[in-house]
Amino acid sequence: MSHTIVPLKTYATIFVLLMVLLGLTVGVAYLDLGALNLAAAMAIAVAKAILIILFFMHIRYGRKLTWVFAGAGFFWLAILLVLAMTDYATR
Amino acid sequence: MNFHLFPEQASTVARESDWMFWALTAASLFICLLVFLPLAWFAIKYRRGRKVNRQLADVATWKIEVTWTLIPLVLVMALFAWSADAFFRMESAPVGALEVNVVGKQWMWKLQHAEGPREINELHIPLGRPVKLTMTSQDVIHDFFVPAFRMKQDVVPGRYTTEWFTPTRVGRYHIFCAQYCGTTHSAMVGWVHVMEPQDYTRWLAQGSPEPMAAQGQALFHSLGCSGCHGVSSKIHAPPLEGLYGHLIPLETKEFVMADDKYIRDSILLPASQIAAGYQNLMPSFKGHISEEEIMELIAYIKSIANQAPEGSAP
Amino acid sequence: MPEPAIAHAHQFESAEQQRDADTLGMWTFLATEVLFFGGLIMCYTFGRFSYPQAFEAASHHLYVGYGGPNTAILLCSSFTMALAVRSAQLGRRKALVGFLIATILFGLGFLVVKGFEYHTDYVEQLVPRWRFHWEGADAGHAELFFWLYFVLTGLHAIHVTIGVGLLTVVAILGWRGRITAENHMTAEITGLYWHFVDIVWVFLFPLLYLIGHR
Amino acid sequence: MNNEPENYLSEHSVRSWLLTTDHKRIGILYLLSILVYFAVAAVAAALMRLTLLNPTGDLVLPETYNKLFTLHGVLMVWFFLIPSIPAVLGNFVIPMMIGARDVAFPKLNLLSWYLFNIGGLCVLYAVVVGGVDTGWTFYTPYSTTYANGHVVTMIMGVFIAGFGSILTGLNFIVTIHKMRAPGLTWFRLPLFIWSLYSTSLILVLATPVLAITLLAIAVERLWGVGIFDPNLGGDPVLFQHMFWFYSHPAVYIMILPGMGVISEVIPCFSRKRIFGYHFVAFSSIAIAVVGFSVWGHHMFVSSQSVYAAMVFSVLSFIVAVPSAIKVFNWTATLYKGSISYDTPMLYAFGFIGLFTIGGLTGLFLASIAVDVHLHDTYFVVAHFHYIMVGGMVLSFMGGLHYWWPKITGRMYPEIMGRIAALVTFIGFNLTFFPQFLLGYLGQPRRYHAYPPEFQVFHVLSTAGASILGIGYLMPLLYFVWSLKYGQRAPANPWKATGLEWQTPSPPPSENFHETPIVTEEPYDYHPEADELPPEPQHA
Repeated sequence: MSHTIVPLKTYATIFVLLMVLLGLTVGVAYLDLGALNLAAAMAIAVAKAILIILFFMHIRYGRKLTWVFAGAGFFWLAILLVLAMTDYATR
Repeated sequence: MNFHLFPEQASTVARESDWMFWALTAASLFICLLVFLPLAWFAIKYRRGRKVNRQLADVATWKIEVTWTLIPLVLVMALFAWSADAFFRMESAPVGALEVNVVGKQWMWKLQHAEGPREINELHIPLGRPVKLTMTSQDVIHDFFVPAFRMKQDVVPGRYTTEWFTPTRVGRYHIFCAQYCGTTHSAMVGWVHVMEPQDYTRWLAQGSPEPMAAQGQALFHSLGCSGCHGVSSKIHAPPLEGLYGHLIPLETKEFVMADDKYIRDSILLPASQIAAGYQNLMPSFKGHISEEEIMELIAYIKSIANQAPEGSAP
Repeated sequence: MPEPAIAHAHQFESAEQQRDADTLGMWTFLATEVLFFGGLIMCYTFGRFSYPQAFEAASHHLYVGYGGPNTAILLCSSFTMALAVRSAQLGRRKALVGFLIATILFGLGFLVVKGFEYHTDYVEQLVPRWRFHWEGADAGHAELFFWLYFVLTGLHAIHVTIGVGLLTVVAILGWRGRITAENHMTAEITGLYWHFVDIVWVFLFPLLYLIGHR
Repeated sequence: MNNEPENYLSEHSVRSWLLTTDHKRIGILYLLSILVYFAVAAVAAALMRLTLLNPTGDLVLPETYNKLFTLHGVLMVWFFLIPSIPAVLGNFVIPMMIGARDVAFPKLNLLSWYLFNIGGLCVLYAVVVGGVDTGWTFYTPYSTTYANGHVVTMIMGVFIAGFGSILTGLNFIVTIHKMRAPGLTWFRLPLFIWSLYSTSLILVLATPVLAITLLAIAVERLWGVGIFDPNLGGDPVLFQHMFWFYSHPAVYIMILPGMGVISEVIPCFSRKRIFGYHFVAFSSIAIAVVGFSVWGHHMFVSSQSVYAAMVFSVLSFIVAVPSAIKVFNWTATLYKGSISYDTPMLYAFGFIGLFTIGGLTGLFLASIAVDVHLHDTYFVVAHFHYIMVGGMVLSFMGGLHYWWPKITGRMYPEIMGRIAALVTFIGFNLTFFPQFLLGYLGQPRRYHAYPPEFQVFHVLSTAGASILGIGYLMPLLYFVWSLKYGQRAPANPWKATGLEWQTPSPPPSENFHETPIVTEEPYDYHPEADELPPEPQHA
């Protein structure tokens, strides 16, 4: 694990971005976009999660192995959701 | 005590299923030999202390590995294609099948023929005619299993599942509940009686009850359904003639197929799918109506599927 | 748990190996946590897919006025947590403790808001089976939504509570000077956990609060 | 054990055992605890087999029978098979195989053992106060609404033990990544490590879904409302999806470690480098990953959609391929080897035979059209016992014999070992082969009474079970005997190549007097020369 010390400015920028995204997700929820509402909400949530993981959790400065482990949980969750929904979507 | 080594084969599906079973058995035996013969041969020939040549020739290992990766892969894909094809055919019931409704409860089977007769833990059917079971459970999950027909299907509460077969041999065959359902799961068994068609007709005539649709019609009136859904009703409720088997527009601008499940849900959870142009007025009949009664109502609504709604279009 | 002044535990060859192992261990644990919440997300996906109207109608009864500020609170806590870890890396003891206390306060703030929200839910009769009254259509499926809401947010609140406990321990260790620039893994690892709890909420907020407003 | 050089067994106090963080001692603690659970579950099995001697099942009441198979399933799956090789042999051997002093998190390791036993005691408590009759699968809505008994207590037991297995998996993953000796690259690792790494992935990624699913059941049972309840529009089949998302990969938790043991034993007793190292290694990973997407084959008749069934069927067929690759490679390893028939090798032969049959019958169940008939019959019971008992138990016994000299510093009596291996093999086949026929005839599982025409097969099966019982009892007796009377074991009685054999038996507390450096690929055996392989260089 490298000892990168992240500059304050980076943290502050990320924090501001996160708050903007929070505002955005609430705003979008009040527009009628049909099926896109869910997609937009999830896209923003994923963006927020990625910002937190990359910068606050230092993945960006860590080893490749940590990238794999951070992704593994989400990948396996996707297996569960996709295959189970294959059943419900084709009944 | 009649001893069998293999199960009786008494339906069209059983033939196909057995074909595959024995083909798989042959393939398995072949692979077993492919593994066990060399295994035994090496184990004997190269046992410790024996003077044999143990110098390995230089071979490309990866070629061997790829060979015995690809051959099994092709083999299993072929098996998949075969079984998937067979399964599709096993799933789709032929039209004109004899209809029987099944309700599973701890620990008995309650059956009712579309022609009317009710049975418990017994099912009388004629030889050579496809039979379609529409099944549900009033408590836990059960499974209607007839080994001689090679057919089984879970019977799930809150949902209709179907299963069909065409008997090919006269006789008496076991019905088992195959999904563990509690204390006397092993007593939730019964018999299928496959009869000559003329015997079946005679059996049907014995009780001469009304067909299910007629019983459903009686219920339709006694439960008060006709008060709102009837032609002369003052309350604005959708007419049910010509409904079954059609796509129904919903308030949410979606469409839903008016099948058994839709009708069942509309009786028990009327608020969940409101037909377009109507209000949510209908009370839920949950707790006031049995699974059998719902099935009779469905049979009635099915029987009026070809009538035109009488001038009361919304 | 914290290692005293010695550089590394006996099973490791070096402090660096230990740091690597600790980090990887935490990430593995977080992968587990993703699937732990993932099971409930599976239930939610099923419910949302099967009964979209009922879920949207039910979601409408939750207050963005509670959920929104609470998301902001957790994002702030993540920010102060990141700053706390940075202070630890730089060996700034007072800043570390200060930021940790800020994070703890944000965490407690989240729980307090959540408590008020649960109270409101109770008053408005939205607690399945125990105190549930539904005026609109399709009460059964709305009840399922609230069941999921309580299980998901309850489980999350338990995680927040555990996080606050861990942070308190780290703050005490920091105060006693046990966390230094060379030996700051305790802060770093706890930080990973805290950020994860934040990420869970980042997904829960739109899924639970924001689906019924269009 | 006096007058011996310091080793990990030197300290004798109870406290030194209960508070130990030594991976070797924790392995032994696990061995003792799983033996207890195994014994209870085996008694349950024996009572079931005795009941089934008679078509009317007069020996016990139906509800007792149902409680017996629930107890048998829960204990065997979660408290014997899943911890057997990973937590006993894995704990003992992994750090030594990779040249480490301990696992990465020794305290967590001890915590796992305590969680495991707290869970086990919950389960036993639930049994003592009245029992549970849901089956180990806890299908809804039976488990949530209709079952009587202490379902929640038993679920909590499994839930708590689940965290024990998550922590074990986590520990192994980090240990294998971060604690390897200098020079020990991934492709110099013994295949046992590869298989346990794959197992740990499953433990870590699947167990949490089981935990949350069981929690949802407990909440639904206590609260009276939940997502699996059809009365509210919930779906009992959703439970099956979530349950099998864990429980199918769990089958691989129960077989991958066994494959690892076999991959150690076969090269050693045929004095030959394993054939196709990379293929065997990657097939473990492939099984772990693809194994996550085949769970729906438990649900072909559950009212799952036809299309989902197709997807799960094709994936189930594919997952058979990596297992086949392993079997072919083991067989090829024997070619031009110098094969001896020591007890571990006999178990390995038995494993290959039974696992092959178990695997091939799996193809029957992956073929949807045939599975419709065979599902939930004794065919399935026979199939998974061929994998679980024929595969996992035999490889566990093989591994236990193989590493027994290292663990205890004593040799077991070889002749007795060979006889026991043979008795187990015969007893096993007599017990479970008739069940294939029974299943094809249509005998459903979990039946307390059955039609009289099936009796012949049940009698055969029960007779086999009594032989199998002897096969299990013999090792128990001679292992205990060997602790006092067995020959003292040298450091490397099998002339094996792994690092664990380069340290005294029993090993010192820190495993190695000096950290080994690895410069060779594993399995450096030479069939032409029956001699000790070259010592690895030391730092």
